[in-house]
Amino acid sequence: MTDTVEPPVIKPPAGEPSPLTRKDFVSDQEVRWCPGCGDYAILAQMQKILAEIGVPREQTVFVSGIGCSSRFPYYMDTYGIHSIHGRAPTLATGIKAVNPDLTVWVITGDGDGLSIGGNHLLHCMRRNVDVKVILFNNRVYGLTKGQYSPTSLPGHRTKSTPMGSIDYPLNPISVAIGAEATFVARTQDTNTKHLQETLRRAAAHRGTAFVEIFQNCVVYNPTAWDHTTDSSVRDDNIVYLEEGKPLVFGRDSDKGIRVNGMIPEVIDVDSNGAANEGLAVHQESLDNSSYAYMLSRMQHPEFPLPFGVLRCVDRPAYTDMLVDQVQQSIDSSDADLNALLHSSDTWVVE
Amino acid sequence: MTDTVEPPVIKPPAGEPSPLTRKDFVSDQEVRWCPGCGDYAILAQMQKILAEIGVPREQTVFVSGIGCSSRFPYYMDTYGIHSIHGRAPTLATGIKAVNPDLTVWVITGDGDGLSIGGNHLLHCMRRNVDVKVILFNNRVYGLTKGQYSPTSLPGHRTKSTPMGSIDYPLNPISVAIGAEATFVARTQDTNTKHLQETLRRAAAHRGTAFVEIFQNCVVYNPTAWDHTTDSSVRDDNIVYLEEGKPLVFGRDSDKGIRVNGMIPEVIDVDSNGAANEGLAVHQESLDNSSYAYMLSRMQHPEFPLPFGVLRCVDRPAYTDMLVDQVQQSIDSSDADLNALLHSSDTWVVE
Amino acid sequence: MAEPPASDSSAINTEMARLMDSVVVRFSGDSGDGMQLTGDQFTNTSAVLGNDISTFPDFPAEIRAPAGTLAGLSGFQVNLAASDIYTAGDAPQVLVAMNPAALAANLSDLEPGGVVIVNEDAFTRNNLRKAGFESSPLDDESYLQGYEVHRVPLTSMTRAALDDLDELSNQQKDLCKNAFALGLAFWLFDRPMETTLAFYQEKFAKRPQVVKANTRALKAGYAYGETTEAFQSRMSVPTRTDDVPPGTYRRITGNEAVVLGLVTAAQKANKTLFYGSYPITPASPILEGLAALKRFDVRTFQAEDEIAAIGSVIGASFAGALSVTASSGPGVSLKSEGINLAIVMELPLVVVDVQRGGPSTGLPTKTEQADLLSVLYGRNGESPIPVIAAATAAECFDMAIEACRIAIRHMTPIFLLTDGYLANSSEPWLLPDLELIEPIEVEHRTDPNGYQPYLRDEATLARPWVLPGTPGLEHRVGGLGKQDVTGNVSYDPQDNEHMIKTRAEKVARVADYLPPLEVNGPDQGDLLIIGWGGTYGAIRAAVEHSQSEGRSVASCHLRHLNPLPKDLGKILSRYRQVLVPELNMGQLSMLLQARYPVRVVGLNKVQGQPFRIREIVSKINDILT
Amino acid sequence: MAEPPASDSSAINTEMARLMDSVVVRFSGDSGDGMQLTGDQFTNTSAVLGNDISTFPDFPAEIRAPAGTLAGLSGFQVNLAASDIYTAGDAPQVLVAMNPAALAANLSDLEPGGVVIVNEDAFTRNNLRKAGFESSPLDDESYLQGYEVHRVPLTSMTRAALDDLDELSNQQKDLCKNAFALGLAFWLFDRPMETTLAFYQEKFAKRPQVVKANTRALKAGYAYGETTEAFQSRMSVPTRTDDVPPGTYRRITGNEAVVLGLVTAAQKANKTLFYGSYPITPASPILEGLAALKRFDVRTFQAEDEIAAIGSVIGASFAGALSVTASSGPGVSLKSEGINLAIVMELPLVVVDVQRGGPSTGLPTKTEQADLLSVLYGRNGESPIPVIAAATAAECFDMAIEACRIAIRHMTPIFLLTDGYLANSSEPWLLPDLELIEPIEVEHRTDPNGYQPYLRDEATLARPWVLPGTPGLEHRVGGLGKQDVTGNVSYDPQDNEHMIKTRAEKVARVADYLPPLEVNGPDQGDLLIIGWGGTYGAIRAAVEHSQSEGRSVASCHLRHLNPLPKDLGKILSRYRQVLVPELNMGQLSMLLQARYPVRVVGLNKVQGQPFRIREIVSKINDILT
Ligand SMILES: Cc1ncc(C[n+]2csc(CCOP(=O)(O)OP(=O)(O)O)c2C)c(N)n1
Ligand SMILES: Cc1ncc(C[n+]2csc(CCOP(=O)(O)OP(=O)(O)O)c2C)c(N)n1
Ligand code: SF4
Ligand code: SF4
Ligand SMILES: [Mg+2]
Ligand SMILES: [Mg+2]
Repeated sequence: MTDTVEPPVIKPPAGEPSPLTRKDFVSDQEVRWCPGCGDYAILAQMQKILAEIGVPREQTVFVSGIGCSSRFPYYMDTYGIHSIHGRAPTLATGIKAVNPDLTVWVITGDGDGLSIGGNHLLHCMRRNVDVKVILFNNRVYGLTKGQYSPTSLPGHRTKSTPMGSIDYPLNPISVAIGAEATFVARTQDTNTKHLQETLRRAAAHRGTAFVEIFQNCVVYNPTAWDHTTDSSVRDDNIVYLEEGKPLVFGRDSDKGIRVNGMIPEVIDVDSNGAANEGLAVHQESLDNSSYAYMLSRMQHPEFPLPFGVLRCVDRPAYTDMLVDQVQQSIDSSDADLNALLHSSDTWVVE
Repeated sequence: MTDTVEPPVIKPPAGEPSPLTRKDFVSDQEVRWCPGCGDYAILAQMQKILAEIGVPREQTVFVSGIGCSSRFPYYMDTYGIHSIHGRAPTLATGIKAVNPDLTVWVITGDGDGLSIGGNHLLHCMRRNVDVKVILFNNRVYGLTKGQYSPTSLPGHRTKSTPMGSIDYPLNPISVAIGAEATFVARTQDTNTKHLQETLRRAAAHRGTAFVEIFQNCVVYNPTAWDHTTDSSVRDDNIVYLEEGKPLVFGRDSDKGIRVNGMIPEVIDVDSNGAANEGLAVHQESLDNSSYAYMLSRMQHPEFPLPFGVLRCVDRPAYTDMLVDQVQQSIDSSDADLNALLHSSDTWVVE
Repeated sequence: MAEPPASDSSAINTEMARLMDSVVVRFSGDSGDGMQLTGDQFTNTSAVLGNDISTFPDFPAEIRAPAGTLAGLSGFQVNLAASDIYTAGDAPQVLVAMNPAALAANLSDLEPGGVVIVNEDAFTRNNLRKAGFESSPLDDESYLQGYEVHRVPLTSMTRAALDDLDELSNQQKDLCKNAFALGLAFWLFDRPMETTLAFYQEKFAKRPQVVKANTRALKAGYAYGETTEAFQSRMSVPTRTDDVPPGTYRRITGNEAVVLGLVTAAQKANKTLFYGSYPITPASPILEGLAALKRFDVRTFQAEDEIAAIGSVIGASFAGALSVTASSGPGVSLKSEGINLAIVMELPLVVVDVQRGGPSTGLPTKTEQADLLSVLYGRNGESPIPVIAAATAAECFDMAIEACRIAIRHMTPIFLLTDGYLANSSEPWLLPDLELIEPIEVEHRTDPNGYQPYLRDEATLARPWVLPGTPGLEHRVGGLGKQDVTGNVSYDPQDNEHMIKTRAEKVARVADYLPPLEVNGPDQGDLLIIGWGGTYGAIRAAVEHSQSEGRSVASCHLRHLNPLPKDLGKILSRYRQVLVPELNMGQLSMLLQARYPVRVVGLNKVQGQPFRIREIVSKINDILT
Repeated sequence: MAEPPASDSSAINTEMARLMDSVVVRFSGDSGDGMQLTGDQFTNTSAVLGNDISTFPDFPAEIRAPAGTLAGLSGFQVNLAASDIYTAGDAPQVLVAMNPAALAANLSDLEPGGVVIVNEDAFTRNNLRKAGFESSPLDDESYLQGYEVHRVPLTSMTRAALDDLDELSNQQKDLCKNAFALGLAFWLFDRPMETTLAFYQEKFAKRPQVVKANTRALKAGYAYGETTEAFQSRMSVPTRTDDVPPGTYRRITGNEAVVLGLVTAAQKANKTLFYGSYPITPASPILEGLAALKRFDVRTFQAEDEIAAIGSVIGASFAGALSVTASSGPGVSLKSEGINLAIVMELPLVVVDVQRGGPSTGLPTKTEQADLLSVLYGRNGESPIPVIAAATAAECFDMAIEACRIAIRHMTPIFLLTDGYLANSSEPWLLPDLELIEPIEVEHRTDPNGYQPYLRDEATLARPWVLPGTPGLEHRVGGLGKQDVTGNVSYDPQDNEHMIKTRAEKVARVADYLPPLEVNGPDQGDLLIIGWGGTYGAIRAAVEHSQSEGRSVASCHLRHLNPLPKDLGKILSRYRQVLVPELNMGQLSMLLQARYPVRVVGLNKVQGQPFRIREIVSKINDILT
């Protein structure tokens, strides 16, 4: 990253320095992804930031579905469930409803989370269940050996699309915003610092934090993210979002995004990149999600891809409200089981 | 509708006058909704516009899931399937893939289509399967007697939410736009002409046409749409979308929508309502869906609700492309079954 | 019935009445006519008075099908008795028919000589047509022959009674005609009106006009009975004199009993109750019932579908709650993949299947017992799971507790089967002494020393239930093949076979904890009837009837379907023949034949309706002659 | 084996070899080592040469688990024979082990005295550690005692052979070591290299350097065998001399055969083939195979999940296509609600269940037969469905056609069961004469006169299959209870029972169309073995072995599991004992016991692996002595 645009450093939540190290989060299971798989990098950074944040291991639960990415929980020395295909958000909801003090992470793939599991993800986000959903997007089904996925590009030839895919892909970020998500971010497996900071931000959000990670499946879709990883082009293809800062990008920070009507356009900016008129200024916490949605529509190659936190707003988490209603009931009424049984016309036989 | 804003009349597709009448589409089954249910009005208008459009009855298939609304196909004298809860779009996809000449309508409810069936709807829309999806939104589960639904408002007390709902509702239009739908519209059961025109427009779209109909469940949620039906307030609560026309509304057409940044705002407009500076002008066919998304975020009571076609763009329908690929293969290669069986190393035993 | 009516023409089948020592009344009318409420009040009053009671409501699948049609009928049958009864009765002796459709649909069920009360006002041309009559059956002697028919102008008399209540519209007044009918019924059966009057006060507390209207209509109906000479006699079912266990009673439906049983189990286990479910008929009332009990730390989650429901319940169980889901046929199918995960994760949870008429969407509001094989075998791979079933509405309380107890003790998901009949019908329930219900022991290991996720209890083979949040016991579980003890993923052939056998053995050992089976009747003999689930009442009544006729018949009712009780084989071997009545095509029959060296005769019915006692009696007669 | 090796120390178990008239070779190495390709080439060459062959590949569940580990091993076993064989062999006589993990995992499977060829270069400290060795087993006499071990420096010799190919990196060169190993195997078994050389030419047509490298490595391996004196003898399996039906043969796996069978059925029915499915191991290759056959009007749809897949197939069937879906365990569970709808809609469609190790996610790449009860009963309500199962990889072709034929003739969904073993293993297939396959008759009613959606064919009880688009035949169908003939929604008790019985009878009548069962062995006797599905080969081989030892044993293999063939009961009654070997805990056993007056002995195995012949032989011996 030295000779390129430095991704913005997002501040970790304040707190004591953590006594934990990355190793504390490494389980005793042998990691079994293909050599070179992007999953390794994500695993390492997750272990690292969790240690830094310092949430105790025992307070942390990783829940996944099925897919290469979904093996993730086995490698984390926390509580974990490797569940069934697409259903991780539902288990996570149950866990949080029972114990809202736990920090729950959902690990999913583009197939697990958007194909079979799309509906659960949608409802998890709209309810704003307090879980962090990390979607490993490699635009392919890895575990089942290379069929196309809901994020595969049109024309993509795979085992199940020998003449090229005719499915129009989902944009995970647009879906999340359309589903009322309160926290939506994007980052990349090998963009180490940015990945770390994004995970930190997700960890700090109370509510569903949805993070799309561009992840490299070296076996079945190795070129999917060349435009955001190849050092000769990536700076022209990524715009890093920073709260309150204009949307400026390019190797020499010489391009920016202006919004015309509702339509974004790329413009040249002043070499110092600072106070250019008309440049969009990033605001992640707008109540109205239209701006975040517009950002999500910036797609390669017409636009740089927004990296970072597109949206972060406060809304009470479903699971917290659930527990609140229960607590309110407990506090305001007398839970007398015997009285409950008698709460209907009764008669006595002597 | 006489003393109020006339909803714009959308032109039906050109064609011969149809020899069919509404009665041709009435089946011999007794209609079994509650007296006063909004479903009756939708049924009547559907039968009417189909007769007018003149698609032959035998070329028409209605597919539904389960719910009060999903009884619809029984009452249409066309081909029909009353399938299982939430799955109608999947059956519709199979039908169209086999016979793209059929006109296929999916009838669904807010529970059927957005709760259990959310994922199928999502994938149907992103693929742009050539079906018309009519979602009867009554913000409640009718058939199962009154539990809340994914579109019920926060705080809504129902049998399953005695302390009020804590689920944040889905906005069906936002979901559709986030799921890459090519045609998205909204109308109301009792807004007869507008309903007709909207159904016509949907019928004319090649690809997934998604129509949300505000529908009155007189038994379990009778006040849900008072703000858009009560003649004393409805004109302040609806903005009718007309292609190329500014967004003006109000009983006296004295209010309009201006977009500031990405955020809409209500402004007063000149009494003749015509050429006010800064008023948003409706464009349904913008390639970028951000404008349509912004419209979908206009919610009661801050904003008038957009009625009409929010978005209508061309994109090849999945089912047409599927059949194209097959046809291309048939045309360009020799389908010799015997050669296929032999397409591997063979040896001969004599 | 204690006092048979005097005249011949009104001769309610006294033989049957004496036999069952009871009267069966059916109310039938439009869904909007308030028949369920009417039936409920009539039943409550009788129950409080000291009759044994049993009810059977029968709803249409539509919310409100068009008024006046057969499809729109809603029925409520109640059986009142001076001694133990087991069902809502085979055939009513009294029918209250609010319109022509109600008459058309129910007359043929009536006992010969039975009493019919019709709302004469509803016999309009329009209504007659909707019910399929060309002309009024009231004018057709042959149609009504053999019954004692009372034509009562219910609507107009109600209106007349409420004439001066100006604040109410005619439509609102007409709604009170069920109160009039109820008043008449109270008179006819010599029942006091107090319970119902109090009910009106409470239910319509905020609308005094409505209280007034209903009160007046009720009393007018009663007065009508008293003043008119139309009725040849009143009927009186004496209060119970048989050996009724002393204590406080209430009426309860199966769904209500499940709700109370689950809450009780959670309290007995000292646990949060998590209930994740998706609405479906006839299971939704469990969700609705529990949603109102948050004060007992009950957390209900209306999921987006049944798959999410079972997923949430697995998560909740992992997190340490007593976790339950319920559904009916189509929804239960959707849960199978999740249940299999729970089986392999070896987590405790309860799945209630309120069986309804199938297959597919089937008959959503009707009853059936055809999910037995599906819950036993409807999952990929070898995946044994305990299955228990409640025999009566009130027993749903005990069986809900039993399900929770087994789930936790054996660390396993479990099915509790009820059905549409049990769910909605009601019977008296002797309120239990809560002190006497044993606590449900729960142990959450906290000691990291030597901990392994699949270390097993010697007796039950249960693995430890560890709560996330416990330091040092972090572990991962999932659905892949695994090694015992460590729980590590393993594709080793021996590990796989060992785990499959171990899980099977774990479930088999549930049988170590079962009480001996009870046989109702002779210890050995000509015929043994094996039943399960909601057919208990009909079987029991039929068997007692046959026994009273001197037949060598016994019955034995299974609450535990998997594993089967250990003593079942021996019991089966002591009778010359075995009959298995089921509301399916022979599912338990198949299981018994596969497992025991016995050929069984099935009595099978799939009509969406419970057995009638006489159907079983007649089958017994067939077999034994 | 024709020529047993001369020396004692290399004594391949000649008794076994004679018995099976075959040699079993296993290749094992890292997933990245190209073992499947090596095995394929070895097999093809032998098949083309005229051996009978049978293969069994064994993959890891991970895509590419870390190199050198046990988890990362990929194996390929082939059985070559001079006469009919039925399985890939119980135990290899020759093992090619590309690294220490391969040796560790496979050595114990080897026949005593078997030949081991190891890649000596791979026995590095690092690899040894990954395989769990403290020191090299090659230096441990006791570890390898009883085997003929050849330490071949495969990697370095391959590098040496490719030394001057400058355009290739060392890494690329190392990938050719499987070609070297294959060359050595060709020499050892006296096989020609032509087939493989031609394969390299074709496969790497665009990369001549790679062709060159592989060609050289292959030849170098062959030359190594010829020049070194390390091998005591070559082995030669003569070409088949037994009665092989004449014709053209190819190798085929079960999944390939399903693909070809479905396409053939569609052509024979003159129909579009619609295939809607969601990827899952081991069923995905069916989707991939069909996706490449669009030229036959095959329309494949990769759905968003299995529920969407079955939904799409129901829609496609309604619209008139021959409609098929396939999945494995977890995915099949998800289809149950949809299948029930198809049962009630009475539409033809085929569901292929490629069974894998369960329950839950289980052992995705391994085989099992434990879905039988689940496909029979895993739906709410009474919902009978025909179930058939293929016995061998090649037979999957015929059974796919049979499934389509039954579905269409009887207007019903149907299950075709295969399994992970059949799906991936291969055997020779005598290519059928397409002319001799009977057309599948399809009738689509177009006459509106007297049309009713549930009018039934007298013989089969099938309802008419009407295509939307047909004027005058518009109709509505769904999952609610219905009336026969009209298909109108009905909650009538009698209608409901009638429909349930009618659908059951319709499925039962499939048995009217089944050929008589074949019994392999004496017409009556001491023991009958009943098998079903992919265990055919092992059972057949075991029975023939036992027969050759003079035992009174016969076998009978069921292709039709529901309905069961009518003659099965009679056949069962003619033997003193019945043995049912299954890769489950006794599912068919249970069905037979429930249905016939017979007690059966089960031989059950749930290890993710097929039966070995000797396991069955030894069970036969147990029973008969
Ligand atoms: C019910 C069910 N259907 C299908 C499968 C097979 N399956 C496992 S993972 C997977 C897709 C994986 O894709 P993705 O989520 O993108 O994860 P990746 O492997 O790419 O990380 C599929 C189809 C399954 N395990 N369960
Ligand atoms: C698998 C399954 N789960 C649940 C049900 C029960 N069910 C039927 S309709 C319905 C919801 C209906 O709500 P909606 O779609 O909004 O339709 P409405 O009745 O309001 O028109 C539910 C939960 C079912 N039939 N099948
Ligand atoms: S197949 Fe792709 S996603 Fe899966 S482990 Fe290998 S590289 Fe990673
Ligand atoms: S319950 Fe509501 S939605 Fe259903 S038919 Fe009645 S009014 Fe209509
Ligand atoms: Mg992926
Ligand atoms: Mg609704």
